[in-house]
Amino acid sequence: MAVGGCLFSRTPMALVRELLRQRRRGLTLARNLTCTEGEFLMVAGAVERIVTAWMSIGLPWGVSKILRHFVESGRVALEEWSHLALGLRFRAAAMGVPFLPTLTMLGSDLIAVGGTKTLQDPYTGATLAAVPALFPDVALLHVHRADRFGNCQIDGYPHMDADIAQAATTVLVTTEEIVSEEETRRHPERTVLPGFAVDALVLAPFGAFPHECYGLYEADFDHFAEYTRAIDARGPTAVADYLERYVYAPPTWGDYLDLFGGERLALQQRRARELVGA
Amino acid sequence: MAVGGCLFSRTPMALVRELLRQRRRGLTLARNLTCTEGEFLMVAGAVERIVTAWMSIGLPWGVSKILRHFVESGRVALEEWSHLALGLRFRAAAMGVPFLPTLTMLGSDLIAVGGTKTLQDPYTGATLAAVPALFPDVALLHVHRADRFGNCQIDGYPHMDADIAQAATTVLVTTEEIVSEEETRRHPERTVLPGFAVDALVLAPFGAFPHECYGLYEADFDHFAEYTRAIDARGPTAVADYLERYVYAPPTWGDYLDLFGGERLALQQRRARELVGA
Amino acid sequence: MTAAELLAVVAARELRDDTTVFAGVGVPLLAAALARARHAPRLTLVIEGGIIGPEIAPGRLPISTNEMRAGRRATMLPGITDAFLFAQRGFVDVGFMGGAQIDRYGNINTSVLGTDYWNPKVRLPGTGGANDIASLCREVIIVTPHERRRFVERVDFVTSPAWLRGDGSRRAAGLLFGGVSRVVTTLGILGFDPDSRRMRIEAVHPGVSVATVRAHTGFELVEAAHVAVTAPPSEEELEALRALDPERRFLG
Amino acid sequence: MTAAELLAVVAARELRDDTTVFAGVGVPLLAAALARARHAPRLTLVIEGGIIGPEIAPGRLPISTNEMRAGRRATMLPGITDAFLFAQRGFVDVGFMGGAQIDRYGNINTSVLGTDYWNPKVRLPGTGGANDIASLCREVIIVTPHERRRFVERVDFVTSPAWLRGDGSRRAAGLLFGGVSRVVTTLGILGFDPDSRRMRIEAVHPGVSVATVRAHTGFELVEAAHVAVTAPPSEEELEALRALDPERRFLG
Repeated sequence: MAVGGCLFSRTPMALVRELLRQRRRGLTLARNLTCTEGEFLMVAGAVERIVTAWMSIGLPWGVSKILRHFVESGRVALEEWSHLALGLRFRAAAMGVPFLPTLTMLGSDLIAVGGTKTLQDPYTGATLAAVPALFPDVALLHVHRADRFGNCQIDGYPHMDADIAQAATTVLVTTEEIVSEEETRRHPERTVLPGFAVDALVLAPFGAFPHECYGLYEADFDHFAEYTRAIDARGPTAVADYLERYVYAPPTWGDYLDLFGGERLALQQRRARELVGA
Repeated sequence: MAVGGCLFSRTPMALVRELLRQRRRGLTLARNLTCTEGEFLMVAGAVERIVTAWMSIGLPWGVSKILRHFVESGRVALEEWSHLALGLRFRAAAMGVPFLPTLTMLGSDLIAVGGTKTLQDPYTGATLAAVPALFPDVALLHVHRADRFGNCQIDGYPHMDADIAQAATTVLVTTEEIVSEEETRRHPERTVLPGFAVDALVLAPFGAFPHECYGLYEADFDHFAEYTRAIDARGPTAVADYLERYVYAPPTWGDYLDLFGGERLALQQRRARELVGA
Repeated sequence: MTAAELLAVVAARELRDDTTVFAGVGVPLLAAALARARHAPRLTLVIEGGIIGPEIAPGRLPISTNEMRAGRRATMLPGITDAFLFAQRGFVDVGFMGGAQIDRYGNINTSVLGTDYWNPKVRLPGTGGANDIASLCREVIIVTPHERRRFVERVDFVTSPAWLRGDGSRRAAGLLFGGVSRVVTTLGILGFDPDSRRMRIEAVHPGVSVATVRAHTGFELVEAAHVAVTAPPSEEELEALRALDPERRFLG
Repeated sequence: MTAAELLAVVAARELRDDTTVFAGVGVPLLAAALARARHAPRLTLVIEGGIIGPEIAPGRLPISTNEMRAGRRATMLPGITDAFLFAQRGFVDVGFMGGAQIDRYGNINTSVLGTDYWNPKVRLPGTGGANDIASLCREVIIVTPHERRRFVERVDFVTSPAWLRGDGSRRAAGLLFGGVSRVVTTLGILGFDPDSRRMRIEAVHPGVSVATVRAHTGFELVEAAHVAVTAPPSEEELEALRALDPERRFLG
């Protein structure tokens, strides 16, 4: 399972929440920079393996205690790739080829972690890393707008979502807004996922919250601070309590958002507008 | 030398004109779909080799008589690659790798024309074509707008210009408009060439004419018809006369545009606006 | 009714709704636009100029795959290389294209006539995206006038591979899927024998005999157990088609 | 003046105008923003979130490479993979980053403490883009607090390769260019002996002795023929720096 966005940006939180509510087990999570959603999946017992380049909420909160707890005890395997290498694994799959050549990871110990093979350029003989294509069974993505045919548009930085969508077998998308096909055709240059690559689409305003969505709402850093303070005090139990409160208890996404409250959401919207100068 | 745009779309005509005026010789032209500019370069004696997927002005005008004349007589070598393969050659170079794997061209006679090697996927053993990176010495490109740092924006279909710019050693760009850095920062998602990939920038309104520039002016099909009628009547001499009239005689780009006249330019602008619904 | 009209109408019927078609300009694109206008409104066009989902305007048929007419009202503009990579990834159901020379295994030549590539008797325009469409789409349908000089025993040069030598050589060359399934011509519809991959007469247009098809083909055709007769273009089909090309740029 | 302030000011001076720098968040990004505000106004920042040319707003320092604060007023947003590919193509002059553990050849570990990757004593956050920056930029400058536990004889795990074993092994591994040129620390500036590629003391900050640097380093340092003393941060430098981080999120 691949999760779109990156770290606390455009994380498909509504989809991750639903996945947790369905009490899935035995999953492998592939995400380049893994944030709170990775901790949720670990504590809920949903993931056995995380394929990533980095995992933490962000520098100010230091090394993830949840990561340390689960990986150092051997309960979750952390398969580490460089950021680019993992990006190229999605891109190889998106392009429909079994590998892509790259210079990155050469000479480092990372190359052995995922079993990356090297090869010789058939023209010059130069050594290259051949990163293997990663075809996720399912991709979870969150976008700014989409039409009823599944054509999706993203504002701001695109992260790797287009590659992930093309790479995955089944693609589930939540969107901040559903627009008419006319609107898609008015700005075709903004479309990053074509409808034929999308399997299911759900309207989910604030669908990444408390993570950010470019131009729409900033990540709720205060919420992260509160969350990490609880972990500092009580360890994984704090995350289990958090899941009870935010994931299992509220029956709908609307009920979930109510836990944050309209004022908080409006504040994060205002901050986002300020930052993008809109 | 790689020429951006594709066929009669966003061809850097002002730059091609200047190249012809400088009476360059012995060039290799790399362009995916080659149009009138390829005929100009052949008749002027500027190119020895054309690396392309297709050459003609367009279906209604049939096979290029100029192409046939120069290639069948052995005066110009036409190295043919599939459209995607040539695109991947630019992309490989843009990515900084010596080749990219692909399925395209496998099994066809095209694979031998350019000496493409095959290789085995190191994971599955599957056979792939390894298309070699193409690093042009010079790229000529035409864009919609750019700022003084060389950040370039293109509207509509991007063709392969971004890959070509990243692939080439020296990048020369003409632009319809020079905008402020503020304007670039207002729509960073439209930037396709970063300033650090661009070596020189020149303002050239209608810089692709009589070829098209998306949203700004449509290609002048009547002009093409007149041009091909002359070739039908007089062969390569007609192109030589054309070059005299449109390339060597008018000293400036403005003088060149005057040969078409403001009314014609305005008409093509109107047609473009109609087509993109602006 | 011109030959091109017949060809476009019959070819359009081959396309199914809710699929994706990589269409070349000319009659293939015209036929795809007709299918969209009639029975396949959710057919997604992919055009090699890096254009996805355009709506071709009546009277504004593109003459190239890289122009505003081809990009009109597109839903996405990913660029040329990425448009082809969608096909390589398996997202494109049908490749829909013409061809200068075609052989009994469906291989197409649009590069050179004559046996020496570097000293050709006739230099043709080249593959463009034809090789890629033929290599990468899940299925390929060729749309072409039926002329003896086009249907040759062996093409001078394999620009676009279909079944190669018919002996599993397509798969052996590394092409994982695809291949030409149909050849829609001005005389009928041809398929390929599933074992030998040799071209097979499957249907003839009204008033055309199997013998006529054979007479216009430069190699021996297999014949299906039952050769169907295509339904003639209806008034509605022709009307919709003519509305797309009122200047008769491609309809002759 | 805090240690982080000293580090940021000295690091900022290493950046030249009209160049491109791939900066990690924290002190490296702060130092790059300072350089831009002072002597290098045309310095182009590249941030691994797929962000090119942003202007970091005072008081709005990003804490991640993938957020609006990092993308503010960018000139281009090519996506993560493509941002790194600019480096692989050779467009990025300087990689500017921190590191948990560093060895005498400049190799960095941000993955695991302990000798068994799959059973680590301490699991660190991981490479993020550090390996890519170290592998692909034309030059790499490390910015780090100078602590004995960080400067180790041999890193437990080479997350980000510098000179590997100092014997040409970087080039032999296939890395065509780059390597760590400087390590800017809270005590001084270290380079690498051009032959042995061993870390070398090149400058100390005012009031710091070579002996102190050695005492805070877990391996033997080479010493440059002439060890310079860095100029102390000026009032102007500190003022500009403090204006960037008024909440002292990274300045301590």
